Amino acid sequence: MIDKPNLEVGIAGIKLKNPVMTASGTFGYGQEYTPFVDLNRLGAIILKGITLKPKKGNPPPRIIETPSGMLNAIGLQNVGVEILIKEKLPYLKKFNTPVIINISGDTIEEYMELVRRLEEVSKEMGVAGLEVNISCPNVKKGGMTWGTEAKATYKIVSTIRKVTTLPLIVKLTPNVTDIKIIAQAAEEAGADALSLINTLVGMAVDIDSRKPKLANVSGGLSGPAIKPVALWMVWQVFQTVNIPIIGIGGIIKVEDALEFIIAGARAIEIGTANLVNPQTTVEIIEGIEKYLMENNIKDINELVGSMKI
Amino acid sequence: MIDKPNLEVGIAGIKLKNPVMTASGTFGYGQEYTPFVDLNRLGAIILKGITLKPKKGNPPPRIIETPSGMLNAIGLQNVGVEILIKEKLPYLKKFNTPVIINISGDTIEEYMELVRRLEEVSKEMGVAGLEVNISCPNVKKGGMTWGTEAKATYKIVSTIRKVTTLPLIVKLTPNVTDIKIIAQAAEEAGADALSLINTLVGMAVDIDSRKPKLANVSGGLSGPAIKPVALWMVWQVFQTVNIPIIGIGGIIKVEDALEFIIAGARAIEIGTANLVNPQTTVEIIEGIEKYLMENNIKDINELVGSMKI
Amino acid sequence: MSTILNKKIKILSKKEVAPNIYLAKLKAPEISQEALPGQFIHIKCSKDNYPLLRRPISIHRIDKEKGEIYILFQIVGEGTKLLSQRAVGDDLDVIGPLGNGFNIYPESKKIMMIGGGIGVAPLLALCEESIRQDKEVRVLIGALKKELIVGEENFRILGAKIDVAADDGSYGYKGLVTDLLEEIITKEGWLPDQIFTCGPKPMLKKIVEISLHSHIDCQVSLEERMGCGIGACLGCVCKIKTKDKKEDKVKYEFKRVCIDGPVFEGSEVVWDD
Amino acid sequence: MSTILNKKIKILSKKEVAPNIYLAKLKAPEISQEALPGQFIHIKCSKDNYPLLRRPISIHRIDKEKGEIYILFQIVGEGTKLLSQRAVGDDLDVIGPLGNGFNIYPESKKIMMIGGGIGVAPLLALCEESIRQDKEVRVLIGALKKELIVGEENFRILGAKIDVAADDGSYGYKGLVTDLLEEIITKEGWLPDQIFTCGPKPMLKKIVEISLHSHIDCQVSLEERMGCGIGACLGCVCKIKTKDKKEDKVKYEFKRVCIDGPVFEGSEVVWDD
Ligand SMILES: Cc1cc2nc3c(=O)[nH]c(=O)nc-3n(C[C@H](O)[C@H](O)[C@H](O)COP(=O)(O)OP(=O)(O)OC[C@H]3O[C@@H](n4cnc5c(N)ncnc54)[C@H](O)[C@@H]3O)c2cc1C
Ligand SMILES: Cc1cc2nc3c(=O)[nH]c(=O)nc-3n(C[C@H](O)[C@H](O)[C@H](O)COP(=O)(O)OP(=O)(O)OC[C@H]3O[C@@H](n4cnc5c(N)ncnc54)[C@H](O)[C@@H]3O)c2cc1C
Ligand SMILES: Cc1cc2nc3c(=O)[nH]c(=O)nc-3n(C[C@H](O)[C@H](O)[C@H](O)COP(=O)(O)O)c2cc1C
Ligand SMILES: Cc1cc2nc3c(=O)[nH]c(=O)nc-3n(C[C@H](O)[C@H](O)[C@H](O)COP(=O)(O)O)c2cc1C
Ligand code: FES
Ligand code: FES
Repeated sequence: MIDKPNLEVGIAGIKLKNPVMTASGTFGYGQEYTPFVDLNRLGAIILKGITLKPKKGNPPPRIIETPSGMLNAIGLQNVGVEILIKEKLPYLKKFNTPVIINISGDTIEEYMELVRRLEEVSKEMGVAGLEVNISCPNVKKGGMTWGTEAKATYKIVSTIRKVTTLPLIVKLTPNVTDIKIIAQAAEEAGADALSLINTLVGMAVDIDSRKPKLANVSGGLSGPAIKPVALWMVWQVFQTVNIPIIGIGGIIKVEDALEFIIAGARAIEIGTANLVNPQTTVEIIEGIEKYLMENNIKDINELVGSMKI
Repeated sequence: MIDKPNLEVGIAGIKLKNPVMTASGTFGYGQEYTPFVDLNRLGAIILKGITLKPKKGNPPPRIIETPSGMLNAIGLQNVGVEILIKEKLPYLKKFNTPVIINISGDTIEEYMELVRRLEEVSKEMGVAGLEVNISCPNVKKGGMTWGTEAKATYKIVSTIRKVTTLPLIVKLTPNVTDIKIIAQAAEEAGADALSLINTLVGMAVDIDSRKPKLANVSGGLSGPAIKPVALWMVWQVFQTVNIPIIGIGGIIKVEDALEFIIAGARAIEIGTANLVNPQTTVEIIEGIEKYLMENNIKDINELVGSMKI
Repeated sequence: MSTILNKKIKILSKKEVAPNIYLAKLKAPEISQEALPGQFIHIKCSKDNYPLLRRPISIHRIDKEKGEIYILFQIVGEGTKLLSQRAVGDDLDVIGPLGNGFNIYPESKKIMMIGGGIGVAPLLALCEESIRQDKEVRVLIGALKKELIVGEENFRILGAKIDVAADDGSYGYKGLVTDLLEEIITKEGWLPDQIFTCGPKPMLKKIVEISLHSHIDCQVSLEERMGCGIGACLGCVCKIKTKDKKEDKVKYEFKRVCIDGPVFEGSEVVWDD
Repeated sequence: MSTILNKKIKILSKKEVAPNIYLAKLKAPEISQEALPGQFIHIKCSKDNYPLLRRPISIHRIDKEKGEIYILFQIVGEGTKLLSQRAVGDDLDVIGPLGNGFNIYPESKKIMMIGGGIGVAPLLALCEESIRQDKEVRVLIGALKKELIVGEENFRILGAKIDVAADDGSYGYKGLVTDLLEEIITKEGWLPDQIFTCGPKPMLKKIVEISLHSHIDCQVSLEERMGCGIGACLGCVCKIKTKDKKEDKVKYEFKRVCIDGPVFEGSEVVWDD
């Protein structure tokens, strides 16, 4: 049995002590989870999606449980980049864990301005990289539309690429006919890594009031229910691109994380599971280490994409 | 309270005594369920997908459970149209319930020949209509590819339309960027009704053997897990087309069926639930009737698409 | 703010106190020490991940000496049903105490609490604390019918004056508890310094109207569907008026019930959605 | 074929007979009357829809007089775990009896049954029936180690001759049960007319080889993941040689374990996948 397997992975030039990251929007600005998680343990922290200006978000109800999943329509409520820089990032600097900023915008100009501002403060405030959300299903403008068309993906990613040297992770939406084409477009446009999947669009109806259960009508489906879809897409994209892939979707236990890694994910993000069990990230890190030891695997990187078909 | 509400609906010119049908592939050739269900009770019976020639299907394992769902990769194993006509349809003629044949093909020619043959025997053998499966994710050729591109959809549906006067239901796949466009293409090509959704493509990995859990690698995700996605798509398509919609996806109890009807489905199909509770169809028919009475709705058709937004 | 813990706490006892309403006593040595009236705990109702999300339930009573807390909950869906089926001796996975809790002002002398239906749940701990602080406490409990009025005796034992209203007239005051409140204020002339209330939205809205009219400070405990329960997911928001009103139009922002609430100043809540 | 029923049947008793292996007695007045050795029931393991699908479990014993059946099952995952946690007195939702069952030929005199691990489950009912039909029955049970050998005494009571093999030598014959079978046939010279077997695939494959070599009819009970259990979904197939071999190449078709099986002629099974 291996004594101490290597858990370190490299994503988009960022060195992670282990492959476990937090999925945007489910871990707040990090601080909320300090009663439960030593943030130093995490591979990386990805924060709630940020926009240039603060965003109010959608009216409630914003979440609703579905079989083995949940729908959310937060609508990107966030404090905006200036408050992020002033009030949220200083706290996170205390930790020895890369902080990745998940970014959204309505227009290309907004993305660019946001990225420039983050690039500007990146050294000082400890911004390790960006995760570009071109896949949010819950906002009227922009959002998912960037990620459903290869040309639009190429345009937004290549434009952002021009204004920053920060590691660029592009987050893909599963609501597409062929995710391989979008993945390829993002790679060609200069993405350093891809993360997938964001949520599937879904809806729920209240049969008594005959109204949608979410005020926003539709929402994003996350949680264990979507894991099979996410795994398939990771495997598809793994066979298509040469940049690292971050697997997301329904991971609640170590077995789920391992499925993604075997299917080609070099790192994984934990989303909905944080809401259920706030210690999920740490438990999965420990579980991965145990699996590697039990299976005599010296280095997690050997496991990535090792699926036998 | 209403005494005896009307449950009758019309789909593609077929009169159904109630809106509850069986989803292709989950109800065999009907006879298998006679220990549990009086087939006369059903709105319609849709049979296992049929092809021109018999099909062996995929190697096992073919099914695997996932959180609130299942993946299947049957690969359209079926007896072929001739044995269907000779051995399966005669039994079903005894019942006073429309029988709808779900059809698949690798090529346009195959679809055409199959449809011609069914048209030929339709009167004698009691074929009430066709459900064209342009959405099967589990076969190498043809299958889903027909349903992921509007032009291909238009072509296959319009070609079939030319060779048959039988009611034509086109079954759509959810694995697309914009189902509205596909739905529109099918409507323009002459579909009399649309049914949605077929399964989402998914995968599962065995972390011990590091092999996919399904021999076919990928499979189709069905069951409660996909209900929110299906509901959203039904609602989207309902706002787009003028032909009736049949809602499918994760319906296991009457509340689920009502959600679909409120979101725009004039009828619904029960799939995976048949495998879990073979009486599901009948229980849902009774449940719908009860709901209508309790809510003082005289006619189920009033409920169709009555969602308030 | 109190320290938030994620603990497995044992169910010491469980009782159906009214149709589909359960009272459970939980062994919570740490959480009971931290808990404040009006806070809640976030409970994993089953042992597996079905249902997936936790369910927020108010802390009904706090017994710091014995290290126990009580919850009072009503079966309304799958989660609360499974919770009611958990066996005595089972460990419940909970996060808590959560939320801000009620704010009793030192200068308040007369306190009114109004619970609608299961909304009485967070008020018992508050009543106990108010009486400990030597306030004069009156409690109004409203429900659809007599059987659904819970906890009356528990409030009385503490030394509060109780009035009860049943919509159907089957017990106490016949009519809405809000009508009873108006009578007490206007006819009886008993003017509290603070009102605390929890219950269905229309009731809260009406009580806030009454309180504004009578210039009484009113705190309401709101409910919304929750994800994390700790302020991270932004799932549980309600509309709250923003302080600086530059224009005439009421401006609002979405605040989190789980951490900015569940208790809000009644006057700040925007009800119109 | 027997009539298929969907019934709620009561758990009369439940016992852990070996580590993680449970024996349960079920009140099944109708199903017991229909059941044949080798058939199975399709069980909803929990009370809700998690896990979603039913789980197939063999009928271990059939007591037509008392209207009872027994099941013997091992915890291997979520479904069987939840099944093991169901309380005595609970109603299990089952469909059954399902499948074809074993076929004892009237002319057979000597019958050999071989169970690997939990594979003994369907053999007890078969043993009882064989002895009722005055056959000479020998039973071989193989398992990884002594603790996992279940049911030995039950077969003995019926009057069968039992031999046991533990891979680790902790009990009975040291080695594989298939080696033991070969010794019995070749060294001891006891040649059965029929072999019935259930257990892990490699064991079944080896036993079929031995049986073909010795020209003994051999029926194997196969396992596959199931959906409907009644032949409708085509989820549970295995590769079976087709009768008419026009070419040299072995042709096969996919047959349903749930309705065409679970018992197949050993010689017809294609093992190479
Ligand atoms: C801070 C807070 C404290 C609470 N304290 C208590 C308490 O002490 N006792 C008690 O019985 N209940 C309390 N509730 C309400 C309780 O959380 C819900 O009844 C419970 O989550 C319902 O879960 P379920 O799975 O049983 O029902 P579901 O199947 O989830 O829903 C059933 C019905 O209840 C409604 N509902 C569900 N969750 C909420 C919610 N969070 N807010 C409003 N409506 C909801 C739904 O719209 C639906 O109609 C509290 C809620 C909050 C936010
Ligand atoms: C006809 C038939 C009769 C059976 N009789 C018995 C019996 O009498 N006693 C008994 O203990 N078990 C029996 N089984 C096996 C039993 O059905 C499975 O162990 C059970 O379904 C596993 O469910 P689970 O949720 O506990 O495990 P899961 O979490 O579903 O799976 C756990 C592990 O078991 C394997 N597995 C699961 N289902 C099957 C299956 N159907 N076939 C093969 N491997 C499977 C999986 O590959 C996985 O590695 C029988 C199976 C069949 C097909
Ligand atoms: C409440 C909530 C808020 C989310 N907010 C964001 C966001 O701001 N930006 C983003 O890229 N993804 C967001 N997501 C998507 C998640 O990061 C993740 O991609 C998705 O939930 C699937 O993973 P899961 O199944 O593990 O939750 C959000 C998800 C949830 C549940
Ligand atoms: C085992 C299985 C076999 C299926 N076979 C077919 C088929 O032959 N043709 C078809 O159009 N759909 C087929 N489907 C898809 C279903 O008809 C249905 O569209 C899908 O399962 C979603 O509904 P559900 O969630 O209610 O199962 C199959 C589904 C399952 C689970
Ligand atoms: S429940 Fe997550 S922010 Fe309140
Ligand atoms: S399990 Fe459905 S055909 Fe066998």
